[in-house]
Amino acid sequence: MNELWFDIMGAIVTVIVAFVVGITYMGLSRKITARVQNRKGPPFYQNFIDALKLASKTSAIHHGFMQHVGPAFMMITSIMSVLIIPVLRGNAWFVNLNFHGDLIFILYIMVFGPLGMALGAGQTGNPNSAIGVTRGLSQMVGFEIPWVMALVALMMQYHTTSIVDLMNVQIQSGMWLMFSSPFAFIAAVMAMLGMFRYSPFDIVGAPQELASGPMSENGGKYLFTLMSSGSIFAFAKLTLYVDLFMGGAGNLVELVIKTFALYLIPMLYGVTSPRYRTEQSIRWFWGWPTFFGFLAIIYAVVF
Amino acid sequence: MINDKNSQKIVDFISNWARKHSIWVLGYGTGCGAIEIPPTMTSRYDAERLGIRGAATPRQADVLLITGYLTTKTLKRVIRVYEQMQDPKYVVGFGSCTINGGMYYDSYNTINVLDKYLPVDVYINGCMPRPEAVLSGFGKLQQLIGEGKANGATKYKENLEWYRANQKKVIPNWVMPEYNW
Amino acid sequence: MNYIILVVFLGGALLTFFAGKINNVLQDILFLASILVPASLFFAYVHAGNIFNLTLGGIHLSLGINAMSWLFALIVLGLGSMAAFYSVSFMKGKERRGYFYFNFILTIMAMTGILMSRDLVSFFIFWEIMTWSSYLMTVYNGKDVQTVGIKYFVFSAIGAYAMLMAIVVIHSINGSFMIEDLVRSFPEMPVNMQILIPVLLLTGFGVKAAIMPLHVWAPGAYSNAPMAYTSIFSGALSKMGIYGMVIVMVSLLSYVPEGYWFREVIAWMGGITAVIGTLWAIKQDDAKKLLAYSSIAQLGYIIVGIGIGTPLAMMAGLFLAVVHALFKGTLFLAVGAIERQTGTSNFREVTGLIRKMPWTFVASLISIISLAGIPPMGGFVGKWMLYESLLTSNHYLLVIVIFFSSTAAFLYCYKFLFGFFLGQEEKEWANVKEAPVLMVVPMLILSFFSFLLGTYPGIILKPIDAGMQYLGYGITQNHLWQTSVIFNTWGNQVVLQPLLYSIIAIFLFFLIFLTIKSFKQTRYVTTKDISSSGEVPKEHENLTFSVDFMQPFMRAVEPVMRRQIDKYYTGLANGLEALFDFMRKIYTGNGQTYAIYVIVFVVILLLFKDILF
Amino acid sequence: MVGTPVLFIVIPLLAAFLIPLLGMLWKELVRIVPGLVLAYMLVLSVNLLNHVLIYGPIVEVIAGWRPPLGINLVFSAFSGFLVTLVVFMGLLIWVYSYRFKRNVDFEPAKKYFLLLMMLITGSVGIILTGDIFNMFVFIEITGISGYALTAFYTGRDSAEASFKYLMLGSIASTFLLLAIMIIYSQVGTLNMADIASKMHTIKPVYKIISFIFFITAIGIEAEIFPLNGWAPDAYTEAPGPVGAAFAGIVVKASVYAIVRYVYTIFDLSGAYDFLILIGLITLIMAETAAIRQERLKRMLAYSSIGQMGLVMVAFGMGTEEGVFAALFMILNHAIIKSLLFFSGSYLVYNSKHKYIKEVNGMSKYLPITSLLFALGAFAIVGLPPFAGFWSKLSMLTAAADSNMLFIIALVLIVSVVELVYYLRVVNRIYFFNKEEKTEPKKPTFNALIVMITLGALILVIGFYPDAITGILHKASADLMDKGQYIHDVLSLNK
Repeated sequence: MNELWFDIMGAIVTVIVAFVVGITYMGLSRKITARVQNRKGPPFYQNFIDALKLASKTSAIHHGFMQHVGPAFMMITSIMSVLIIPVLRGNAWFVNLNFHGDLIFILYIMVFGPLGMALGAGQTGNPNSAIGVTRGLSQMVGFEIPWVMALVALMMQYHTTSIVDLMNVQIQSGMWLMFSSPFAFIAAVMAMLGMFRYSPFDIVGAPQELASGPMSENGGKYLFTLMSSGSIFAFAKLTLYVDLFMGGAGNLVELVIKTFALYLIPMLYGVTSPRYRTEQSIRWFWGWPTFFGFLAIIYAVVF
Repeated sequence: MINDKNSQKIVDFISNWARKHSIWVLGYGTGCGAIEIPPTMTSRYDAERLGIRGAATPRQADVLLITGYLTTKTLKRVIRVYEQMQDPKYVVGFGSCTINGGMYYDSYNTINVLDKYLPVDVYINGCMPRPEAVLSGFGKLQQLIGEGKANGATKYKENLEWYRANQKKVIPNWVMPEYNW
Repeated sequence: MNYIILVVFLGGALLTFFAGKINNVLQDILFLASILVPASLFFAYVHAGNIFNLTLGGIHLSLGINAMSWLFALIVLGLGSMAAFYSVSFMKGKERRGYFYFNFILTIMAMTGILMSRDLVSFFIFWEIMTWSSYLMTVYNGKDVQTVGIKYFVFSAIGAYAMLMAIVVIHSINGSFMIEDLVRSFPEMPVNMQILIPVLLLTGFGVKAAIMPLHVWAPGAYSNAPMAYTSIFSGALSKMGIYGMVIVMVSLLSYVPEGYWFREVIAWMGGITAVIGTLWAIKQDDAKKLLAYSSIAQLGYIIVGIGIGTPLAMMAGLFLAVVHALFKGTLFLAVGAIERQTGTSNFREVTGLIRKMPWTFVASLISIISLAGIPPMGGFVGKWMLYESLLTSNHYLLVIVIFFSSTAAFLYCYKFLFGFFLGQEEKEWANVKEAPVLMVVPMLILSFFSFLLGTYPGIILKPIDAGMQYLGYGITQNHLWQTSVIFNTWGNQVVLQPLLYSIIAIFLFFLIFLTIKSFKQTRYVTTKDISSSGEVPKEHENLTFSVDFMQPFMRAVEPVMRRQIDKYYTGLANGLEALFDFMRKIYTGNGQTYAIYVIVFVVILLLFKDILF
Repeated sequence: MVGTPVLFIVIPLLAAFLIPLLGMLWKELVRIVPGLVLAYMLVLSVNLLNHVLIYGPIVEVIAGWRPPLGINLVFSAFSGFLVTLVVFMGLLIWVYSYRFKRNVDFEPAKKYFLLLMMLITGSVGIILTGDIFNMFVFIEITGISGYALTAFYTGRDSAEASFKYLMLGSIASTFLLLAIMIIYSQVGTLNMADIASKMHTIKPVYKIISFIFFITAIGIEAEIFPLNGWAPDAYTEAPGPVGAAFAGIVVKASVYAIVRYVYTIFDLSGAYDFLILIGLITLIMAETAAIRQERLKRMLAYSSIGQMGLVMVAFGMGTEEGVFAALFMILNHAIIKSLLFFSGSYLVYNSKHKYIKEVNGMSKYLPITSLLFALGAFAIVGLPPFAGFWSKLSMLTAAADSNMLFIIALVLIVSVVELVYYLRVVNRIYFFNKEEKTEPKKPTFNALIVMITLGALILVIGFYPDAITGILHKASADLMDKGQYIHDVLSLNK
């Protein structure tokens, strides 16, 4: 029984860390964007305040059960991925479900929440939500291709689908996978641009076009849950990249540095780009990123 | 524990602090005043540093910013938007037109006094108000929120019949969902 | 016992048909009895040992069951019984009930017969009975019979005749129709026969399994048949093609060197089928067509698994076959329920049924999640095993193809749920009621099983393992599965039970959080009360986004969609008809011409007499 | 022994001549007598067949002239089976057409039954005779009654069709006579067995030329492409039962003649391959022509021709299996195609042009007829568990055993074409709405009985093929055994 409590406590700690780090990154991204635009920008903890404000909203409306549970679905994805993805190497508090699922499981659990959330968005009856969802799903088909190609290349090369094993490979060989499988890393990073939905791939939310798309009918506690889930999810994805390509992290500081370095890529790319149309975005992902994905697979086969 | 008065106070304090520093504005750009919003938000005045940012839909917004005159036609939409916003919510009247009709005071189809139809928390004077004035208005609003005095929404709920009567006076064909709290 | 089951089916079919002349309730009862009685007899008394032999027309026929066919019989009879319950309610007050019931029972009988057949002739007989009974169901509505119906039958006939050719060729080599003899003698056959026979057989099975160039019949046939039937059409009947393919791929081809190329080609065809099916499914506006194309795609995955043929891949293919029967069966039943309650199955017309038909929604939701392969549903386990088997057997590109297809599948999954259940609630559908209990319960039972298999795949992996042992995979594949854990051959694992518990725990936690947080101020508003620029949508205004739903994606893949294999077939058919029309003109109707033909005939014979005789 | 084969010729011929006379006594006798005669013949043939299957063939000598000088009739397992089939079909046709033209006056009925009896006499004669000139006579009898029956409705179109038939029939007679002349000039005998035993003495050139003439002549009757120009017209214009008679009786007899020539009389090795070639061409041409027909009976006619082509292919394999399959197909074709003609002619009974589109929606008015037509359509394309499947299976098995993979493929591809046009009609019957104003005609009681009998036969053979495979095996063994035939016939000399 003690073990179970320990597991639960560990999970809670992991989630809290993920939430804090993730939401800070989002605030930092606002700050950095502002600096790029020659503004002072909000404080880096601005997103905390926003989340707190949303949580302290006293009223909320929903259009039906699916919208009500949509954020809960979203949370499943975020928390499950952060629990399965190894956050820190060899730290008992952060083991959680690391050995219960593998990369394929991660790929699919990552879709669970967005799909549930999309159902919630669909139930609102707001056309903007549905349009946003279709854009999001279409774009997902776009960026998953290079992303999976990169993963397949890694899995083929090291004969494992377990993230822990891939991490250990890097420790043993002393070389990060981003150097030993460079093409996979390039493809994966390009796919990451879509995954984080910054410009030019922010076609889902697209506040000026779609009134924030799927979230347009969510306010108050629903938006709060979605926002927290988004930050946890962002952290989970970054950690996954760090685990796969940068040899994981031994302590939190290392993790934060590595993840933030990765996080800068989509953010800075986004700050300087206008928005794509959906099909342009899809085709972009099926262009160079997929080419690099092919290279990665060929590389994996040859070496 | 929640019902405990002291803890309630603490919760209120924190909430109000958060509300104060995170103001999501739904700009209802009905009139010429909307032209002053972009300079307010962009690098010259940068309202975001105060936690003020635009919201995409009324569901997510905290503040309804009415920029300029309201015709009887747009009033209906504004009411609709206001009622769709989630509590707590505030209205900022922007420019002279919302105070007394401004230069359109004698037009047959504009609203002279916005407060008769929606509970305005803060007025920003001017025709147009410059971004400095806008920021100062928001500063006032933040102050009110922090003190817990920006209670326009409560007022609206309490005096709903009066507001409704006024609204229905100017809006001839009233087909709108009921506002039930 | 083997033949008694078939006789009971057949007798039941005839009785049911004629009982309609007496009393409708009696007919319903007889219908249910003639599905359920043989089904329960089957599971109670039929074991791998008992064999029934018969000599008919000088041909030795033999009926019996083995571990592999037992697995498929589970699909057929299980799904068949559920669909039968559903049908009773579904057919209430419809025309041609006797016709429907008769063909329904006959199809189930034929499928059971196929699974029992130990020789090729009875296999073929039951195969053809299955074909024409399903054809009769395809034209049940009387819609597009000359196009869709004929197309289905022509493709089925091409497949069946290819199979028949293989059968007679096998007989000419072996002197026996027994499948065992074929399996035994296949490795010793000459090489051209080792290629010809599998090609012909796979053509036959490929038609039913809707493999890529032979799939064009499926959308029309699936969508034209009554939905209560389509659920077994797509769920069970197409699995007969899979069953045949399993036998060919494993029992025949794994023992000869050419098998490698067959496996690769079949796997790739499966992959392409999956992609094409998915892309076309996304484009459809009619739920039936969407599910039909989706079936093609899903069968593509199964074919990939069978084509690869490693233990894990085979297990994945068979598991997917079972799960596909569960979820696609449910989805077709759900569409049937919706069509019955609203009168249409078009996404553009029906919206916002979630509050009207909640249980149908729940069943559809679970099945769609399973279809999309998202944990914790059964579909995930199948997909996981498929990916792992592709990875561990070095199919680098195929795994990408499959992944593309399965990611794009989310698009139509969402479209299905959104189109029917979500979106604005319309006044037009305000009076729609939930489907009758007899229709809802089978759907819920089936979707419960897709859920159960997501966490305890061992339930069905056990018979699959037994079937694979029978097919010659040797020892049990215990290193690949446990009741609730699945492994790949590299030793990586997914432990499903704690994952499910975590998912449930997180879900419940946030559900409670969302519910109790500011509970009193949370309220439900109608879908008319949306933030659309301050506008209040009128009653008749439907703001639901349903036209050109996936247009951006369609634009992105437009170059692929421009080529339709169906068009080539239509062109071929038209060309042939024109040719035939030309040839028909040889009979001019003029006596003199005919006389000249006679003279020419004689002259030609006289000229070429040395060559001819 | 209950009777002798000669009765098969004598009785119907006598009945045919007596019909007008009996009609003077009592008009109803015209209708009754043929039935009685046919029933008797059926009993007789079944008995004889039973006897033959056990004790070996019966060779009947006519007028005391022993072979090879005189005419003899051979009732072996092979010919006996065909005779039984022909008589059975004749009986069914009689039952079907018992009330034929009842409402009109008695003259047409008299003619009809007279000609029908002649037709049956001729066909039975072709099958039984052991003499090639005698066969020529019977072919002429069959032909002449056939021409007359084609022109039965005395309309413009029937006259034209009949004329075509007559013209080609005359050419056939000419060639047949020429062939007989050649043979006679070479071996100096007309007896088949005798010719067969002396065939090796003939110079190949004469042999081949006479064979070509034979094939041409009988091919016209047996509807071989391109000699079958008359057939579609005749089938279309003749009354419904006559179409069935052509398909079920005349063609069978003619195919018998060809087979007898190829298997027994001539010893040309190329003849078998020639049968396959000509059969395939006929099959393909007929089936492809059938798919584009607009009239129901014409479509059935082409289909019938195609089936005969298939039978020819099976015979051409020259193996016992092939013969077995061919006989099985002959049997199935007789049953099924008659059913199709019978039910089909009711489906378009009152329409003027008998267009296929006029069967639209008939299932609501004529449920049983439609069902039987559908059954027939399913059976003839060879769908199990109906009769046609077993014959198709045995044919393909035989072909595979002879290593004719290309032929199997071709036959199966053509089967798909066949499937298409039959299904199109069935779909029209069941799933289209009736457009034309024509009043559907309810089938008479007799017609229903016949159709249901045929339908039941289809099912019986389909579910229990062993009912007839025994006979078929013996019949095919009989045909293959050429030496035995010669011996049986010629041994009467000693």
